[in-house]
Parts: sequence; structure tokens; C-alpha cells
Amino acid sequence: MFRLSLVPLVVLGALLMTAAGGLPPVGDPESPAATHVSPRYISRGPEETGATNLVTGVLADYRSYDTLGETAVICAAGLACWLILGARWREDGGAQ
Amino acid sequence: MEGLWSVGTAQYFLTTVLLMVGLYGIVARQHLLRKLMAMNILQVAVIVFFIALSAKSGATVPVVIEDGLEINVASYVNPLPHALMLTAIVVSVSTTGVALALLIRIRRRYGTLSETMLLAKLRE
Amino acid sequence: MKLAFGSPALDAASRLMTPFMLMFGAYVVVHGHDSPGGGFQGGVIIAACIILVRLVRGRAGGWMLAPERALAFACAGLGIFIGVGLLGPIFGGNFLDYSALPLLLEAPKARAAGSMAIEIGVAVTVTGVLSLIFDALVEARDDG
Amino acid sequence: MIPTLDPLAVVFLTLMIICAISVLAVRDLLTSVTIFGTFSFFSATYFAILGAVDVAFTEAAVGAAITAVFFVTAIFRTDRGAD
Repeated sequence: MFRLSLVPLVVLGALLMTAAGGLPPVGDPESPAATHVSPRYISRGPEETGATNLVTGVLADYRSYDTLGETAVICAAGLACWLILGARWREDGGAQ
Repeated sequence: MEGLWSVGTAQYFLTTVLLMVGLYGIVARQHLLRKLMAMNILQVAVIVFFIALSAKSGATVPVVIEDGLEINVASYVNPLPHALMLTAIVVSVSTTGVALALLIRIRRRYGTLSETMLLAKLRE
Repeated sequence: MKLAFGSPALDAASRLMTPFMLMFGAYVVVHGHDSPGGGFQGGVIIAACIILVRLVRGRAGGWMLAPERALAFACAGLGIFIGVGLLGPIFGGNFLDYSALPLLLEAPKARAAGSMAIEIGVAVTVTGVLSLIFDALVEARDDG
Repeated sequence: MIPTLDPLAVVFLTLMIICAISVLAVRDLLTSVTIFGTFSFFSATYFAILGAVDVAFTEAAVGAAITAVFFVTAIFRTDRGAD
């Protein structure tokens, strides 16, 4: 059973190795990831967001919906962790 | 195929190896805490892949230094994957916390964290 | 788990390091616009400071952030974020559009001020959540 | 044609793979967590080489400090040394 589960692992590894040869090399300035939206972020970022650190500009201004959802996720994670382990309310006759 | 193992392409192969190490750890290790560490390794492999996509040769860190001049796009690395991966790292630490809390509850209930013993106890 | 494993050397080192760590965390949050840094990093550094004091001196150190208060911190950070975002529609812009804020500043400065407020909210949330998770892991009761 | 990049990146990726394999291979769980912290520092160095200073900063603070502390706490809460 355990050896059977290694088969898709090997297949996936071979597939990824084959696919990695077709990617643009690391550091290519003409790669698709570097030519779609990021030139706008780099060239207009400081004058539009007022932040010379471009990462902060993208994180807190251009893509702040992303950050909002992420903040909600970590808030929910903290709440879940406290409910799983803390649960003080069980002692005074709450649920369970 | 010339330049297949150059610095630019070899990083993708090494990242794939790192990802497969993490995946193998999730599949093959017995102890659940070690499975969680393997999951963290897999997350770091994904982050490494995204950061490798953002690199440009001859570019510097994404903090603009020239003032008021025309900004040369090719001289700064792509800031978008950095912002995405920043959120991914912080989400990964909070999911690790939740997973550890669940593991502590499992240990309390069943007395073990080994996968085979846990499955044996579940079958009883 | 023994809660405090303080020794004189650890105690002195933590007392020496704590103000600098807090100061550095606040600097990283506030100066995140012009140098590497931001809400996440600053929040993590402040949470690391709280966890350090908690590890060295235990609950008696006075740095205990009670779970309820940590949870309040986390929700307050999220509230700051959503509140600043909702100020945009109130003053006639889009959600999370800081240039609509009535700050008597030109657009880039107003946007920088708005994203600074958001970074502070994120830092408060991260501090609260990390301290809360550490507290839950340490204080986990041993009975079933 | 292939742009040149710092060869140190490949060195640090190799170190990361070695650390990852030893995280999974070492018997003692506390040793494993320590090596995991080393792994995080190597990945932070790799990010800094590629120019991602913010990500390197976060990874060094989160992966090496906070995650390691969480894991050590959980190991003391459960069992250490078992595989």
C-alpha cells in the first residue's frame, strides 16, 4: 500500500522535471511574469502610492483586497487555535 | 539543450527536488509532527518557486532610490510575487499554529501521534 | 512544561533586549514605506518580543497578554483595516480608496497615510494572533 | 543568451535540500526542529540573494523564530524522541 502511494509521487516528480525545462530561465527580464502588470507597478508606483518601497505599495495599496482577506484568515486562525485548546468556558457548564 | 544546467535553469530543478522531498515526507513519515514539518518544507518550496519567477538579472531590490526621474523598469525586480509571498508566509505560520493545536488534541485523546498506531486505534 | 526557565544571564539579556526589539518593531512598521518592512514584519518582531519575555520570565513577568485581550487585539486590527477601507465609500470614493480621504493632502500623500493606517492594523492583528497561538499552545490543559 | 545570475543561489538551494532531507531523516524531534530553523535561515539568504528583501526579512523572523518556538512548545506538550 505504501509502495503504491510512491508511484504517483515519482510520476509527478518526472512531470515537474520535464516541465521545468520549458520555463524561462531565472533572471530573464523578458519573462511573461515580468512584462504583464509589474512594469506599471514599478514605473508609476512611487508617484501613485507615495511609497518608495514598491512591495509595500503593492501590498497595501494596489492589492489591499488581498491583504484584507489575509488579515481575516490569520484572525480566524488565532480564534480557531484558542477555541481548540483554550476553551475556558467548558469549565462553567457550557457546551459539552 | 545548451545551458540546461546553467545557473538560470538549475534553480527550477533544485526547487522541484525540494518540493518532492516535502511531498515524500508527507507521504512516508510516520510521526504526525514530522509530516507537519514536511508540509512546511513544501510551502517553502512553493515560495522559492515564486521568488525565482520574480528575479531579473542585473536588477536591484524593489526600493526606488532615484527621485523624480524616469524610473527604469528593468533595474528593479518584480515586486508583485514578493507581496503575494509575504502574505503566504504569514498565513503558513498561522496554519501551522492551528495544526499544532489539532495535534495536541489528537495526542490527548488517543495517546499517540504515530500514524499506524493511530489508525489501529481508530479501527478498534 | 515548566513555564519559566529563567537564569540570571537569560533574565539580564531579555531585559536588555526587550526595549530595542519593541523599538525596532515599531520602526519597521512605521518606516515600511521607505525601507524594507511593513505591518507583517513589525507585528512578528513585536510578537517575538512578547514571546521572549514570556519564555524567560513566565507568567509572573507581567508581560502576559491574556488570551481574551490578545483576541481583542486581533479583532481590533481587522476592524482598523475594514474601518479605514469603509472611510472611502463614506467620503465618496471606492472601498479601500484612500485618495478620497479628507486629509487636505495631495493624492500620493493621502494614499500613503491610508496605507500606513492599514499597516498598523495588520501589525496589531499579527501581534495579537501570534501571542494568542503561543499562549494556547503553552497553556493547553492535560486532561482529556 | 542565458542571463547570468549569482551562482551562490544554487549553493544555497543545495544547502536547503540537504537540510530538508536531514529534517526528515534525523530521529530526535528536537534536533529536527533545530535543523528546520537552519533551513529557514538558508531560504531567507536565498531570497535575499534574489533581491526579495521583504520576503527574506519575514522568513527569517517567522520561520526561524516563531515557527521553531511553536514546534518546540508542541513537542514538549506531546512526546519527544519518538518517530
